[in-house]
Amino acid sequence: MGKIDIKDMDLFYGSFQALKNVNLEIEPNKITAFIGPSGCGKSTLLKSLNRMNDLVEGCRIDGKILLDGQDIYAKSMDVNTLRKRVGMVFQKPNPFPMSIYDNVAYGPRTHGIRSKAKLDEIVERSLRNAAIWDEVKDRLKKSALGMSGGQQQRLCIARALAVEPEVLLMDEPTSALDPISTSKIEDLAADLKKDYTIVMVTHNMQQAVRISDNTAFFLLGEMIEYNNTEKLFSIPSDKRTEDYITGRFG
Amino acid sequence: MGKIDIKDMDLFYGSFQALKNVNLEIEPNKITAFIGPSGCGKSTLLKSLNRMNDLVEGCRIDGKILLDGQDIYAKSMDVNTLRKRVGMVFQKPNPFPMSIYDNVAYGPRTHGIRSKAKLDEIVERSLRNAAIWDEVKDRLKKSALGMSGGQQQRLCIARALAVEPEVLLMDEPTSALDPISTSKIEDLAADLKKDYTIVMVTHNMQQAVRISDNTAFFLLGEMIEYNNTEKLFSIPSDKRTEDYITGRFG
Amino acid sequence: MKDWKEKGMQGVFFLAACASVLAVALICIFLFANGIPAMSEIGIFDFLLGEEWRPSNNIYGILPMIMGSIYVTAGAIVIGVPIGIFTSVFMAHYCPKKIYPFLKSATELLAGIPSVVYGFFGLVVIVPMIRNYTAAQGIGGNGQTMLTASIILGIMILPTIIGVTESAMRSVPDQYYEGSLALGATKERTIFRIVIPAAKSGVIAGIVLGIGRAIGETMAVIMVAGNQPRMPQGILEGVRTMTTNIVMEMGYAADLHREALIATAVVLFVFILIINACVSLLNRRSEND
Amino acid sequence: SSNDGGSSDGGDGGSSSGGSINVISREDGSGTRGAFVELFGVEEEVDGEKVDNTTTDATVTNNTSVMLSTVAQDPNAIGYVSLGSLSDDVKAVKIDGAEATAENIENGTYKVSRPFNIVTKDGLSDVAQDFINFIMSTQGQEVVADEGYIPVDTTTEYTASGLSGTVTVSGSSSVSPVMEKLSEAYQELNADVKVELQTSDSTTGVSNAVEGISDIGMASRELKDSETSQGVTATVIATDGIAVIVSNDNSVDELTTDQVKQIFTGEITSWDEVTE
Amino acid sequence: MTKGRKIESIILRVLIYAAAAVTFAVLLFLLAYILINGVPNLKPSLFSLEYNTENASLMPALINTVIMTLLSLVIAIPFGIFSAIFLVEYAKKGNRFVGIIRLTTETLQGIPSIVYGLFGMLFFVTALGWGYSILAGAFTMSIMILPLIMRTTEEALKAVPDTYREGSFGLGAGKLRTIFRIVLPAAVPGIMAGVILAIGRIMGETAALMYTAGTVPDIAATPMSSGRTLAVHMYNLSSEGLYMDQAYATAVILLVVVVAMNALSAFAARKLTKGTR
Ligand SMILES: Nc1ncnc2c1ncn2[C@@H]1O[C@H](COP(=O)(O)OP(=O)(O)OP(=O)(O)O)[C@@H](O)[C@H]1O
Ligand SMILES: Nc1ncnc2c1ncn2[C@@H]1O[C@H](COP(=O)(O)OP(=O)(O)OP(=O)(O)O)[C@@H](O)[C@H]1O
Ligand SMILES: [Mg+2]
Ligand SMILES: [Mg+2]
Repeated sequence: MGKIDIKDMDLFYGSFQALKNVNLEIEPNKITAFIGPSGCGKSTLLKSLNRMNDLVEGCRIDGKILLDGQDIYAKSMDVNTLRKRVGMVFQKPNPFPMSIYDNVAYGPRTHGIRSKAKLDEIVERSLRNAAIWDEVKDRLKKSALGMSGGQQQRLCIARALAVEPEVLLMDEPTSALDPISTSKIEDLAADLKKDYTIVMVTHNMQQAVRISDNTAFFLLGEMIEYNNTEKLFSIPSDKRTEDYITGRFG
Repeated sequence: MGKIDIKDMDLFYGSFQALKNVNLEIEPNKITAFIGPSGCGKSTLLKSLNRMNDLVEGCRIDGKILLDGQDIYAKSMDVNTLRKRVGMVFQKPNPFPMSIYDNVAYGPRTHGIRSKAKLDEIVERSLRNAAIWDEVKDRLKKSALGMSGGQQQRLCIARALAVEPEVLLMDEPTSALDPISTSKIEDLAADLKKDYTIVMVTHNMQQAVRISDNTAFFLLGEMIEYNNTEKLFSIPSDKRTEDYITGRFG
Repeated sequence: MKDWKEKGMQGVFFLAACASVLAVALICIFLFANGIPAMSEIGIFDFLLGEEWRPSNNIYGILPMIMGSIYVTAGAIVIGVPIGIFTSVFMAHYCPKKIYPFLKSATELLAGIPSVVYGFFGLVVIVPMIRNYTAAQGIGGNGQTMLTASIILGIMILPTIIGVTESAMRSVPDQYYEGSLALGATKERTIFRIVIPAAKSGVIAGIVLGIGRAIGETMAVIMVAGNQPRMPQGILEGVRTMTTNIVMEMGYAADLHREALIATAVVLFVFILIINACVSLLNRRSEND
Repeated sequence: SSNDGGSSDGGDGGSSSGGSINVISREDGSGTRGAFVELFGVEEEVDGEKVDNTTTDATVTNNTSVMLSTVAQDPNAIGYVSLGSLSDDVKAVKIDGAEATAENIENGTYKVSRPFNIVTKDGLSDVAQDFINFIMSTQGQEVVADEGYIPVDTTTEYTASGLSGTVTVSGSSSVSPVMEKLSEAYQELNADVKVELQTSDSTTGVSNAVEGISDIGMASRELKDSETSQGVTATVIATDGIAVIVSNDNSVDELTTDQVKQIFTGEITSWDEVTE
Repeated sequence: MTKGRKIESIILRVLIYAAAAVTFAVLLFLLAYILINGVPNLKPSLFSLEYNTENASLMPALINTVIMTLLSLVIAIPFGIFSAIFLVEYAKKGNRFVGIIRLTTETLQGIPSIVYGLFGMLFFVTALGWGYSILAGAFTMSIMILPLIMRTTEEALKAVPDTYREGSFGLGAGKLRTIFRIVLPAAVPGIMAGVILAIGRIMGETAALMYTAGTVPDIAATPMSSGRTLAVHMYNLSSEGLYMDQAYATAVILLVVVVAMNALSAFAARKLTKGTR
């Protein structure tokens, strides 16, 4: 059993089927990469892991997704608790329009932490874990919107870490960033997998090769291949995977 | 002399220098690709080729850009005529909120063509050239917004072709599209270079390899390397180019 | 517990949203309850189509006022809408950044000036101008005319039209603007062929708000329109509108006269409903194609 | 006042009186108009019904200051205002040779006047009654006279009663200026009484008195039968003259009652017809 | 580019600048007119706390205006914001009820103020028996400005990027918390713009207030007492032609107050959104 088990999952946006019979086990404390051409359903699958798809009107899911064996779409599952356990970082850095400190403290406050000392500690630890503490420690009270894109993205990671999730979902976290910020975030991800299970969507196959342990390749809503990253890239078992990773399309 | 000659060009957004001493000759009837990591100035350079940067407040240009030997930033150059000669297709398909026919006819009408017969002919020819005629010929009077992304992008290309430009600038024209639409547009571009000079920004190195004749690699506002595409990708002369095309960053 | 709060607040939001429905219902009930009996007593056709208004003789025909309102409002639109739209084009696309905040708050200020001030302004500045003109034309009259009222109203609806139209134009995606320029279209053509059509629903909303304001304005019109209770005779003659009819006589009216005035308000109200209905029909149609 | 901006730029022929007459009237139902049309015979009885024959071409205003500034600006205009509102910006014409002054109204040579009424119901509070006593006393009527209105005959002296409380007064905006003065004079003598004054219109004044919303209503017209039948009584507290006014630039100084009538019924439409 | 196009462009440009010139010239003219007639008449006696016929003081009316404005806003803002929240954040697309609410707000927005005045008189003053009172006036005003606040808030909420909402939900925050902590604060500038417009409408309103709040020229001691606002004050001063000078002076003060209120709202918006820029 993986950290997350996806079983026979179909997903519909209205009448359009965006995911077709997906089966996948995500291993704990590993980085799992989702790759595939645009529109193949990577983001859709990622979002259904913490039920962000609930927000989309007309989105319907069949099949099961289990987190530590618990069905996350079960009645008994509180969606806010789920999202606390399964954090998310988005493609475009989306810090809130408030101070850096408040951004990071927002999550803990949401979950009932009030004590100033405790919050201070969480904020510092999260920012340290996201490898951005040194850059911002002197301007915690400044607006987060004044930071560079790379810093904003690491802030968003810190913000996600602050609620102490078990799983971290990242949707193309570096696609809007410059190379230096990108490599910082890659290092960070490699570092974080000690404590977290990470699922990352990426457009950049080199990135998948560099940092992920397992890779799933999607095409038109289907999961074509799922394997150890090294294997998938060296000896793809499906012709379509091969075509994709050798750049024949996408 | 190329179709477009860029000479010692610097470009500033306010006090930020986005392009540094760029020198480049764009050959006629070839596809020239601009590649490089995000924020390196590809779009900026592209836009300055038809003076779309004029819209940006505080944007300043030093150096020269010559179109067929004429300085496009000279007083005597009418910016509207320039943009008629140097057409542009944007990253996100941006058809106007009107019918397909009116979208394509908009440019010719702008340039004074009134005759219905003439317009009909131009619309049909442009849509044919953009390889979309068969898909839309029965619904020319329908709104363009009801089409798929790939169709919209080809419509935008048709719209650009309708004013009979000499140069066609494309800023990541396929990045918002699915693989099938992408390959259609790539075929189209390869086809169009018979009659037009094409400059294309792309994030996708495979795409550059597939369709471009020459490639320019940019990094942090500098043009690092410019060469025949095959040469640039097989034996890059600069270490940074090599790092980039082998996916070490970006 | 948390769930309760969420559900409870959702209920609160819903109830708040009902407030406007309740308000409209109350307004309907109270106006109609007071106005309809009068209408039936006078006779609905005598009331709506009667060309004579002589309350002291129990003759209550409001056709002159209905026509007056329509003419004056149409005049205000003819004057105010083009100026308003062109000005909002200026605000959205031509205004230098440095003076924009000043001009913006200036237009807001224009909305805050009370109608009475507009009325006096019209009386002292525009009325003599019109009077001199009509005198030169040999028409006579004292300058309190349909035209005067239309000009004042045209000015008064400017801030509404400018505000709404400008923001509608600003919300048109830049891509449209860029797309058109990239085809070699001039800025003006881009604005009038692409931006304004794309902002159409917003522009129409602005105009409708302006119409509403013009048709409902009272205090300024009453000072400059002449207020003759007879069928409108031309743009250089005075008129009386429905609103001025109400304010003018509410003070002294009693009994049926008073109810007839409330009935006039009912007619005014129905007018607004009709305008709104037309616009939503129009919008629905344009959304459909 | 200050807005005489248009007075210099007259119509055709500037200050001449040769143009067509621009008639300005008050709104139907207003006390001023009611008195005016009655006194000048603009109103006629037809089949037992009174018909107001004011020409429909007349500009109508409900506002004294609009009346004043319109007439002031326009050499061809003619209108009428309450004597108390007369200002130097306009000229009051003599009617049948009599000037519009309080004395002439009192001695009967100037006949155009109307009553100012207060309206009360039975069971008036002591303070309200005391205030009315003051109004009807010599002191009160002195205030009335000072304001340019014609007082009613009275000989009773008012002495402060030492009462306290609030008196609410509401109604006609024509009466309200003099009522304001009266209440100030009264409150000077009775520091503990507060007089609250609502300015609106005669009808509201009467209905407020009927419904007991205010102690005293003000009306610048006679009460209607439907109103008196609701159990209120009216008391005249002053008489107001009505002045026929023209622009200072108008050469006409004097008109007859009949001319005024014909002008306002639309039979005379040009100044030429009244100047020979 | 053809000559015809060029001429078309030039004509349009001329029209644009001409229209703007007309608009701002009129505005300037109006301001000058008010200031020239009003400023010389500004006397200290206009600002005494007690109104009497000698001083024609505007101070009570000024204070009433502030009370009236605040009271109306206090009533209208929660309703306006909450309904906008309902429409934007809760109502499903194509909901029948949303259509009804849209329709009613549009209707409310179009109702002439004189009709509001009559309604207020029939309902609040007479039917509810409040008499002429600040409260009746404020309720009437708040119905009048409700659609304004609703609309602007709705637009402001829609303009808040969904990425903020996603970010907050992604951290396990509930809908309420997301709305009150993230979405609303980000929408404050837009809401403030609506409030400014609403303030302008209240301050400039005459017809609707005459029939609801009455015309007593004294400071309203309680919400149930009658009191005139500055605009009504001005109308009253001018209507008998006796106090024209004071009326113009009042207009000046009215302008100053409108400007001050606008500035205050803008300042408040900046304060509230501090840290976002
Ligand atoms: N809210 C939605 N409603 C309807 N269809 C949607 C919605 N979101 C996504 N889709 C469709 O579902 C499919 C998968 O979308 P998704 O965003 O998951 O693709 P992706 O693999 O993440 O692509 P990209 O690499 O461009 O981010 C696409 O065809 C898309 O058009
Ligand atoms: N309007 C602008 N004002 C100020 N700076 C700008 C503006 N547009 C772009 N820049 C800056 O100029 C640099 C180059 O931007 P540009 O958009 O040309 O990059 P790019 O290579 O096209 O990137 P991408 O691949 O993300 O599209 C960036 O640092 C960007 O932040
Ligand atoms: Mg995606
Ligand atoms: Mg770019």
